[in-house]
Amino acid sequence: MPKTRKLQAAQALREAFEQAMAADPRVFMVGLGASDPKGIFGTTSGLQEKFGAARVIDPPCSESALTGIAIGAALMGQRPILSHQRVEFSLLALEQIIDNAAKMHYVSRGQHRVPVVIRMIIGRGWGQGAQHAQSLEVLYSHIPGLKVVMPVTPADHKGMMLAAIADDSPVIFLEHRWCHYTEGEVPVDPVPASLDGPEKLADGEDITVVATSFMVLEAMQAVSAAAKYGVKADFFDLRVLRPLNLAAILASVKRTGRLLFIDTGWTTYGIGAEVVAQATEQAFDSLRAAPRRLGLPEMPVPASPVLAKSYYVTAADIVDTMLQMANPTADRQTARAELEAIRDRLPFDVPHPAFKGPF
Amino acid sequence: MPKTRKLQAAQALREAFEQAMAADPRVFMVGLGASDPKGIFGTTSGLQEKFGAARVIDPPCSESALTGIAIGAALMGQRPILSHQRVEFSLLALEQIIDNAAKMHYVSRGQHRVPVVIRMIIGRGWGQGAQHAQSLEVLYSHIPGLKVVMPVTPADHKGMMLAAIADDSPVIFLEHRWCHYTEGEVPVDPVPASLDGPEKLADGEDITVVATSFMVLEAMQAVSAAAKYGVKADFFDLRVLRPLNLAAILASVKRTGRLLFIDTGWTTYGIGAEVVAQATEQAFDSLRAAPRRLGLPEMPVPASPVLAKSYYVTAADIVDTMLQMANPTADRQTARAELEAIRDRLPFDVPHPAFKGPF
Amino acid sequence: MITMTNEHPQLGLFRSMLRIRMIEEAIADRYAEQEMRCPVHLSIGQEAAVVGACSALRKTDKVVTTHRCHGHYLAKGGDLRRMMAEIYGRDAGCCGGRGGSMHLFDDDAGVVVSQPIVGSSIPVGVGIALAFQQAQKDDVAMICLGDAATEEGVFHESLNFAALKKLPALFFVENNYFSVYTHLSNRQPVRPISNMALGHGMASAQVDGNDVLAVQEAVAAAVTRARAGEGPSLIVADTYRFREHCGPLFDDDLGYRSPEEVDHWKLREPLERFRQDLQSRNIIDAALEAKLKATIQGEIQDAFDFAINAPAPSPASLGEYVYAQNA
Amino acid sequence: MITMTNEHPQLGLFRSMLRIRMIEEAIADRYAEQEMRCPVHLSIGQEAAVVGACSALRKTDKVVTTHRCHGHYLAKGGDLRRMMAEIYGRDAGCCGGRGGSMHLFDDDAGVVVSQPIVGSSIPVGVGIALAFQQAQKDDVAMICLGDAATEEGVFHESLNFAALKKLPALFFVENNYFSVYTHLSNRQPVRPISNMALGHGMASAQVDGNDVLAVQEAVAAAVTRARAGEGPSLIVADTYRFREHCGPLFDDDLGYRSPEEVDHWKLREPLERFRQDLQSRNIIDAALEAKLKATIQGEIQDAFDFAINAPAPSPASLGEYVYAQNA
Ligand SMILES: Cc1ncc(C[n+]2csc(CCOP(=O)(O)OP(=O)(O)O)c2C)c(N)n1
Ligand SMILES: Cc1ncc(C[n+]2csc(CCOP(=O)(O)OP(=O)(O)O)c2C)c(N)n1
Ligand SMILES: [Mg+2]
Ligand SMILES: [Mg+2]
Repeated sequence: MPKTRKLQAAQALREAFEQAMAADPRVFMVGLGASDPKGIFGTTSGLQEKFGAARVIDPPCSESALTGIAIGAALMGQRPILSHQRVEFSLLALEQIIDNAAKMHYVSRGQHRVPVVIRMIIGRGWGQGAQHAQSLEVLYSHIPGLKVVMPVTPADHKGMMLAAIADDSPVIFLEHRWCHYTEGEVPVDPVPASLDGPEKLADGEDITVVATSFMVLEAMQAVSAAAKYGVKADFFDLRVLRPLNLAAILASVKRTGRLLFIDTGWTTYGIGAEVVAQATEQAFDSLRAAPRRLGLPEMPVPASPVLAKSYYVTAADIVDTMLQMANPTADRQTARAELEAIRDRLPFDVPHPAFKGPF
Repeated sequence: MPKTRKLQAAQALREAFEQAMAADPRVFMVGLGASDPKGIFGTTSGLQEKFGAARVIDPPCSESALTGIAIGAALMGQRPILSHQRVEFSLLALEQIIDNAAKMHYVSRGQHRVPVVIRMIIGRGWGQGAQHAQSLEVLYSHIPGLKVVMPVTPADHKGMMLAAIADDSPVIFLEHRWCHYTEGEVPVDPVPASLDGPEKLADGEDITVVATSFMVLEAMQAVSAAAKYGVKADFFDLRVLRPLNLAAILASVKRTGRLLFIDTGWTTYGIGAEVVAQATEQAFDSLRAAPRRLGLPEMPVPASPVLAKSYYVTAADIVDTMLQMANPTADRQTARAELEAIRDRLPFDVPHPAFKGPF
Repeated sequence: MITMTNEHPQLGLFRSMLRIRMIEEAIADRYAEQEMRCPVHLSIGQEAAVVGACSALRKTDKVVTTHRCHGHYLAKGGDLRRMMAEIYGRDAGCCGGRGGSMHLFDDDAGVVVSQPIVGSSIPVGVGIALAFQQAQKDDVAMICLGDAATEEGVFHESLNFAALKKLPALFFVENNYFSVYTHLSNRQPVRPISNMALGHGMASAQVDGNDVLAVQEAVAAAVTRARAGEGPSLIVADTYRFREHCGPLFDDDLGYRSPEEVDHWKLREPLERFRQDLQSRNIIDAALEAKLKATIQGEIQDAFDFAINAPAPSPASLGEYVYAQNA
Repeated sequence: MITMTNEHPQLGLFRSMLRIRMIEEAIADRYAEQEMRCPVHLSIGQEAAVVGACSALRKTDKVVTTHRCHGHYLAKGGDLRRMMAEIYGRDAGCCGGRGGSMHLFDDDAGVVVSQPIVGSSIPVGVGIALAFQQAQKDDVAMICLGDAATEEGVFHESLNFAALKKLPALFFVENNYFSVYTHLSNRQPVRPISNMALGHGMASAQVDGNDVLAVQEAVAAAVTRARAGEGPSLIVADTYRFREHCGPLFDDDLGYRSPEEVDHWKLREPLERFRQDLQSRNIIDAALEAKLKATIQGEIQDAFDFAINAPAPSPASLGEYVYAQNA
């Protein structure tokens, strides 16, 4: 067993950067706020002091050029890490990502490599509003040539970041801001995690539950709660959205006959659509009930907390759906109420008791 | 019956622009090449002569600003039509489209309207290569607040364009360059078509076939061919990708029990994923076989004709899959061969006998 | 801008600056109550630039702005009650609570859009100017932006288009030297920001952004040119923000800017500077200022009361306004 | 650039220009066979700019370019056989047939990327310059672009970053006055394009792009500064394309440019102009030119033969190279 200790995910990421930069002089970082006192939610604090302003670049506000610059440097053998404090800022660079990063290896018949990591922070809460709290993982997951990952646990934040930095393909690294606050055991050494597929978090035979990113944390509560109502879930963190490796999930669906997918982003044309479609195509004869999806409803997120509260899917919604699917006679009201009570210990728009705004 | 006559889709579009601009002084057009001798594949020829350079603007090469400019003008009550000769150019403007066009009505609680039409031409063929022949409809279809349409017939090119111009929401109008060459009856008068949902093109009870854009034309050949092998398809042109109205298709699947979807873009996280997922969720008990999807494989399109030829899905592939699903003992080899022979009358990378390159 | 009859017009400028200052200080004071549950980007320190620029406009002119929009909204005549209700997430807010503090729109006052993505509202403003030109109106569109937004490509695309078409647009840059915590010198080479206009054949001026009269004069000249069809201008007003980038506090303890720098700017604090100027010219005295403050204080109290007591939007309305009902 | 020992260095420039001209004319001549099944953007008319700029570089310097990349590829020393094989979609092409004529890469020659999305390769070139700086090499990155690319925001973002970091980058604009059929005057206000450098505090020059020696001199000066760590430059070379934007033909019959304008430029046709200059200085005569032509003709014949006879890529390889095999 590797030596571990408890860290928050944001700290785990910071450690991944520090270890990767110490180990490999080709690794450098470009990110608005990378060197500032808040250090991109604490994920880059102290790195510029340690590695200098040439390797931790706090750049102009020019997302498109910075992406192209990272790609150009990567073509020369460097290993840049680009950070966006909000996924929306990356939209300004989509042409570079889709046309250059994703395609140069293919178009050059393997002569070029683009070992770039692009961090995009997704999130919610505290009146961020329609342009500062989107998820948008589908925009990247649809594109061959990109790898797209969404870590959840602190160990994965570190391990998947190390793997992404070491990867010779461009990796889109989607971090949910609220996952930054999760705590867990993280290996001390720089051990890359696999980017090959999902991770199973619980074993069960009644239903297969799959979620991405922050919704894994909500689903985890629901999975525990459902067990008390006799519903045991095979529970997966999808982790890697592209290339999509559903082998373990399909095997699970073949056993359980039921699939519930929980998206962090919008449901329609979301990640769950592909997972449900593949499950249906490939495990049709094993399905005992219609698969279901939960995800964001068909609108931008409003700033007002009262409206936003009814916008997001919660553990209560998940347990409710799980019971509907696998134990329809269970007391869903009570199951919901228990999870709502837990949730209501904190305001719904706050990720952690320490959080006081303003962003 | 309205008076009609035969037009090519490109001419039908041109007529829509001319009639809309003549009828409403608020309508204006911004597009690279709008006034040039080729007139955006003939769709804008002569319009600048007729309406002047202030209403048919052939602008600088600045996709992001032009999109914002169209949005700003729309907020003031104008009705701009923006054209991109390749969908890829719109990627430079994605931030404007997703954050401003799609959200202003919502964020302003309905005070603002953004009646913008953004044409994006998708296509294939003649060595266009990885950055000039993508489809990318999912990137837009995932976003609440946008309407996303893909016309196929000449009548729809005209009617849906008129409806898009008249619509008070932003409409992404995805034209397949190869559909521009289709010929068909088009009403003389400016009659808007509905943007409410799919159109049924054939009735059958054995299988529901749904396709988008140019793949409707391939599927149409396959649907006819399959009938000769005893497979009658209920056949739909999806037309409107967002808001997605699957009522008619779900009703069909409930009757046929079989669903085949053909995507114009990449399969994975494609339009078909959502349609298959919804069909499974909502018509589960009626499904007699696993739904299936066809679409582009998991890579950029290579320029070399030899490689590109194996890249695209054809009518032959579609009939083959239809027969596999609905009449597995039929002679699929012969069915394929017949359609391949028809296709091979023209080089595969040429949309029309008149086409001689270079783009 | 609100001006009373028979009063010295510069008093109106002072009142507008003072009012913005007092409103934002009230927001800062009450932010810790955790009832304004959205980010707030205060313009405290930048009031001379804000008021100087907006005071050169008329009501039918339009403004687009950014995350730091409170000042422009107020200076252009936006409704204070609806602003506070928006920040409190209420149905009576100027965006029905959908927007929060970074989305302050007031169509009547001509505040069309504020948008928190840096640079994003710039071309929207150019589009408004294009619509004015198409309608042959002599209104102008003022595009408010920060220094960091000049690093976004869309800024240049917008300048080029506006210059090419001689649009009635005004690019008004409040250069407060910072993009969040990152100083201008880490983001741009050394040369006047207004030089960017040369690349696009555009008129430009760089002014002391803490001198409300200087700003007003420069903007008024540009507005006159724009109305006359002589095309757009770029105006850069150098100024300073005193509080943290986002939020109610002072954060100079974080060490991202030197005490000397902060002191330098405190000496040039725009409200005090204008007060002294007006006092020396006998346009204002302590009694008059006290009266102004009392009136504004009453207005602020009223607006907070209104906002706090206003009903929240109904959760049932969550799904409305995604698509426009076609007329 | 290929130079023979003992020959006058300007003869090498002439040979390079002549070679590009002859190769592109051969492509134009054979395009109608419909065997080169991809778009082609010929640089016929722009050879002085292309060769002047590339001749100021050394082998370890890098170039990025655009859809109109044949000239840069050849002038920088790219392999002709592999270029023709690429245009014919063959496995032996410089991109294995995956790219076509708009993707001509030759790592050995330092042609890193060509990209058909206008402006898209500009920041990639800046990233190459950043890598040089990080590795403390004194190589430079030359970024070739057209006049329309200066309208894309990313051009300005790239200039700002390069100027800020004093990168060894060179922005080389071939201003042929057209973006497809749209004249510069419909796209940009009247002022020298090189003015854009002023906005970013960058050195710049505007040169006669049909004078190969003038271009070479301007670029060489910029290269010297860049190698010395003195930062990037913008160089604008005014020139003209004689054939259609894309494809093998002349299209002046379409009326998008006046016969007078075309005649004006014909008088300044760069190859003929340089020929006369070299003749007047006795560096070339008809016999020597005939010899050059014969050699180039042989090379062209060989490259076409090679390409036409080269095997197509195997359809089975379609799915390769989507992801890199990690080292
Ligand atoms: C495209 C984009 N990139 C980054 C950000 C994060 N961000 C929010 S405000 C800000 C600073 C903007 O500085 P400036 O334009 O000078 O305005 P100021 O805040 O100083 O008023 C940044 C970088 C953003 N909102 N949008
Ligand atoms: C972003 C983008 N917009 C539009 C186009 C279509 N297009 C292809 S080449 C071209 C003209 C480019 O002109 P310029 O940069 O001057 O280069 P030139 O063709 O004159 O060499 C255009 C507009 C494109 N490829 N990319
Ligand atoms: Mg600033
Ligand atoms: Mg040009």
